[in-house]
Amino acid sequence: MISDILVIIVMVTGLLFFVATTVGIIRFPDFYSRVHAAGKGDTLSTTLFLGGAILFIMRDFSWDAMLTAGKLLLIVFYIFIASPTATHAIIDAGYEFRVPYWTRSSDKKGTEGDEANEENMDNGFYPEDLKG
Amino acid sequence: MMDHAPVLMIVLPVFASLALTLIGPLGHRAAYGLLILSIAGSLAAAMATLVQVVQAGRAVQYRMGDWMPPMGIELVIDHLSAGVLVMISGCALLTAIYSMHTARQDNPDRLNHYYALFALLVAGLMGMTATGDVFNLYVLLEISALSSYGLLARGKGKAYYATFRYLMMGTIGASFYLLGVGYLYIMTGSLNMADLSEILKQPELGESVNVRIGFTLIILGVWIKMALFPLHAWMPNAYSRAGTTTACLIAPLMTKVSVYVMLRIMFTVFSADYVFQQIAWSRLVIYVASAAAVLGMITALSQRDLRKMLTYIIVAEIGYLTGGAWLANTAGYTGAVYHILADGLMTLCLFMAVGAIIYRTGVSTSAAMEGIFQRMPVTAGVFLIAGASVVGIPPFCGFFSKWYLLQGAVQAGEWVFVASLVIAGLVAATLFFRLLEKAFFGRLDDAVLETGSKTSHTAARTIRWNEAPLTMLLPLVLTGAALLGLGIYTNEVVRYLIRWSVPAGM
Amino acid sequence: MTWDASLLWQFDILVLVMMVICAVTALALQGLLSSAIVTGAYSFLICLMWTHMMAVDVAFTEAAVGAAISTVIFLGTAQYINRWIKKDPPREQGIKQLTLVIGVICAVMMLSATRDLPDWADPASPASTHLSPGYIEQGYHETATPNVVTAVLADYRGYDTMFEAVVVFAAALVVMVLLRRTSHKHRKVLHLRPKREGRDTVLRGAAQSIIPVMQIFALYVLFHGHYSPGGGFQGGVIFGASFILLALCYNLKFSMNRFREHLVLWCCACGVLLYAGIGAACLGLGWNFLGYAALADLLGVSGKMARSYGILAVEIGVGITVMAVMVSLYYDLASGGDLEEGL
Amino acid sequence: MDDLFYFIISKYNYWAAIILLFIGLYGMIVRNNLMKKIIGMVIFQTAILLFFVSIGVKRGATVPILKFSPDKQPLLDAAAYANPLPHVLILTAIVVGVAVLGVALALLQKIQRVHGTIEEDEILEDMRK
Repeated sequence: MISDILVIIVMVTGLLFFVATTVGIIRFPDFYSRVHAAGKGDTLSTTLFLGGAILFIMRDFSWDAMLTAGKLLLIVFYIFIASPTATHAIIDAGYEFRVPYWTRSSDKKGTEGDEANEENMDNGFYPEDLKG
Repeated sequence: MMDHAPVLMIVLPVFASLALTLIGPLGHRAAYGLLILSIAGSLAAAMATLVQVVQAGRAVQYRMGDWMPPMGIELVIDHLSAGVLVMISGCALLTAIYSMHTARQDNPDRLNHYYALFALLVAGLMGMTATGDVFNLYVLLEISALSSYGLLARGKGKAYYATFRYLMMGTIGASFYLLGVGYLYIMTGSLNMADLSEILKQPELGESVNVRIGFTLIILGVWIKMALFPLHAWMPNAYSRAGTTTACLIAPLMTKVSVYVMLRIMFTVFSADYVFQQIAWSRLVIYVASAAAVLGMITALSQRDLRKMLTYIIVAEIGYLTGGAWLANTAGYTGAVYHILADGLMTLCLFMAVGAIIYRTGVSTSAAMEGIFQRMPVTAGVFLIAGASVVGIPPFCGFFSKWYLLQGAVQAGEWVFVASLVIAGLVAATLFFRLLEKAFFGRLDDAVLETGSKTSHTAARTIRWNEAPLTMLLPLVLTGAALLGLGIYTNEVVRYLIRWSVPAGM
Repeated sequence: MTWDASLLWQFDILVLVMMVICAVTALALQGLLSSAIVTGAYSFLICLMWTHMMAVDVAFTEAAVGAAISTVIFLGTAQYINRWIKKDPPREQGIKQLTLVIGVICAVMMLSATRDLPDWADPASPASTHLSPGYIEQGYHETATPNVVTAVLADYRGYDTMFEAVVVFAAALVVMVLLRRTSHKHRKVLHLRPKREGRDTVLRGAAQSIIPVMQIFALYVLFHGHYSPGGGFQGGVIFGASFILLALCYNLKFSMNRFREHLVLWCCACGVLLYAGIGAACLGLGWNFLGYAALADLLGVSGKMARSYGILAVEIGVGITVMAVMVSLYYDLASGGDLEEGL
Repeated sequence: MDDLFYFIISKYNYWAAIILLFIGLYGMIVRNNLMKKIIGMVIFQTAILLFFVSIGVKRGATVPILKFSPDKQPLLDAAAYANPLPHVLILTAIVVGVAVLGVALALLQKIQRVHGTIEEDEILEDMRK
């Protein structure tokens, strides 16, 4: 009973973070903060959600349940590695293409983030001149 | 080994293509020899199966992996498929021999891979014809389609877009076929053709609207694949821009095998009763087929590019075949099946002759025909035979298929189809007489001047008698002889092969 | 007229609606990159749907092939094409509207005809009663393989699967014949990308820690396909994906130094050769093509165990081919055919 | 009302497949950009696969991997497992689909290289020249 409540709490927290991630992706002003929301929120919420699943499975303490929980733990582990790495790679690529980042002034000009950014990415310039 | 002939004729080309890929850059001659060897083996196996079928008087079955049919996949080779199999492997062998010079010309690099795809295409077509399982047919259809995309795209420049369109239409066709199979599977629970036809005999399935949708989708898919008249738009560009060898291989075989698949679905999976009584589109289909025959021939008449002209002739021939199959009587069916064999050979012969002419003159418009009788008498002679066969002049096989088709059309009272056959024949006669007039009386210099091609100019001036090389001439002459032979032995072919495959209820 | 609550229809409908939205979005977006990504999302949704329909093997394959490899080769191609599309031109609209009308009529006809289809998930439908009980009830006794899908795939319908391997082999050949070239003068990348040499420790570190595990997992999936979802395709695709990941995190040359082009092509053909060769060996031993039971005497086991081993062997063949083909497709498509620089 | 509800929940899967099928077909035929045509093709093919997998579902059935009783005997009750045959067919069809996709993308790259565009009308114009 008490474990059920724990499972529910963990899973619901995970879902809340999912919602926060989604809101972040939609509402944040520029490319970097959106990807940041996706990367962090997604990793944490998936971890929490799968953690809830692990707790749920471990209620009956058998060999099979241990095996399944172990597999889930592996999934959590690799999501924990892969998701931030992917976020890093995306942001890195965006930085190299000099995707404009958000400042208070760009907000005033009323640049609607998405289209402007994507166009900028497409007309991107070569990263050589960044290094100099 | 005789028992395993049905599977050997399919897997031998597969092994050849693997070997061609594995061994790596062989010499041209080794690759050529390997290809011919494997396809000759395939032909031998097909012949052996044909003999077996004719002697036994019933279909040969081969169980893959020793599983009983509805559970496993079986190959079923009856009189119809045995004939088509021999036609496919025979045409492929002749093309393979023919490819000695043209393939190297069209493929300066990666000849091995070209030949590997060639072998895979043959394997796919053979497998489609031999299989007794509707889903297996789909897989093999995709093999033949994929390898044909590769072969067709070896043509230069504009071939890519034409191939892309072919890919789109081919995928739509194949997917419709697959969806139709899905409808049949959901209503019957089976994929084996014999088993399906047993289950589909139940009256409540005969009336089911979903079985009807399944049938419609399959037939529509096959029509797209075989380029029946309003759905033919992808074909002329794809075929006319391909390399010579590719055109010789694909043009005669792909569409004929699709016609075979149509017959298989209509009469083996479903029955003549179902198709003609319950679906009852025959009249509409025959009108479409008539339009295809007439319009195809007329469009062919208006083409300047030789290869494109021949492609429109294929569109017309597909009209004959479809019309014959939907006439719903024995004569029409006989005509259609006989015409699959005859038209395969005719198209092969025409494409080979034109390929040889293009190879020697370097010109692909009808101007290339000017004065060809003086320069390439043998090629021109075979072209004459093939033309006569397309027009329908007696000792050649084209006459007999038309005869049967006309007979069937008259019996069925389809006067539109009769008229279209006659008109298409007349238009074809005009077309070939025009070409042959050029070939007999045309003056060489005019042709060369018109195209302004420097190389052919000098070549034509200096060498008067400029026949195609022997490897091209030999298959060409053999095909011409086969046209004559098939015409002379019409009675035997019909009696031993086609009569046996006439479906019940005609 | 009862409905089993175990099939959550609310969940299904939610996923299906999202799939339709993804499909429409993928076709409607102006940017081709975004379209490709949305197509990937569509693939993942269909995986979810299939998992829920108890088709785990299929979902596994779609996740590996449809969502991963397809998206990567889409993106690889996107480097070499105009990335933004124009609005469709106004002319020719007549014929397109006609097509649209015909399409809608056909759709309505097919939708209304679903009334006569057997109910969804009906255990008494013909498809569930005609052949499938045979496979489930006899499959284990005849092939000693608990995963019925593997048994049917590699044994009952092994002939199909052989030609499926041939199909991917043909695809690799076609793509190579089409794109591969050695001269660089036509190379034209429309979109510049950052050069990756000597940078990015994070990516490399992550790749180094994940790739070995991926490869072990691929082998597990392949060899454990008798007992769990998976088999030759899935294993092969994952193994191929590990090389693709290597190329993505380092660069194409780095991956090609480990898996050279001629070796890739050689593997493509070898896998099919293994499959067809086992078929031919059975034929040589006096059974029919692909009758693995023929290997019983050779291996000294019973007929059904021989079939089980035969299934394993052909799955390995399929795995090798699929792995090599996926890598080959990636090499050719992502580098535009000159194998100099990839995605 | 109950009948209508039953009708909907017993058929919705086929409807989704058919709707997706025609969305894909629309993309393949009507869109002008060749890449969009290819994406349409992917959707078109997966719709057919969805239809096929829908055939294999059975109420109260689980994945078609045999379960074993504690004494290592397989439970061979056909009603307990989903129909494996459509799964097998679809595995084949998925792989065929990716093969076709690869070839289509290769052709697309070639078209871009030859014609400089992947818009259908511009290609046709280029070819007329």
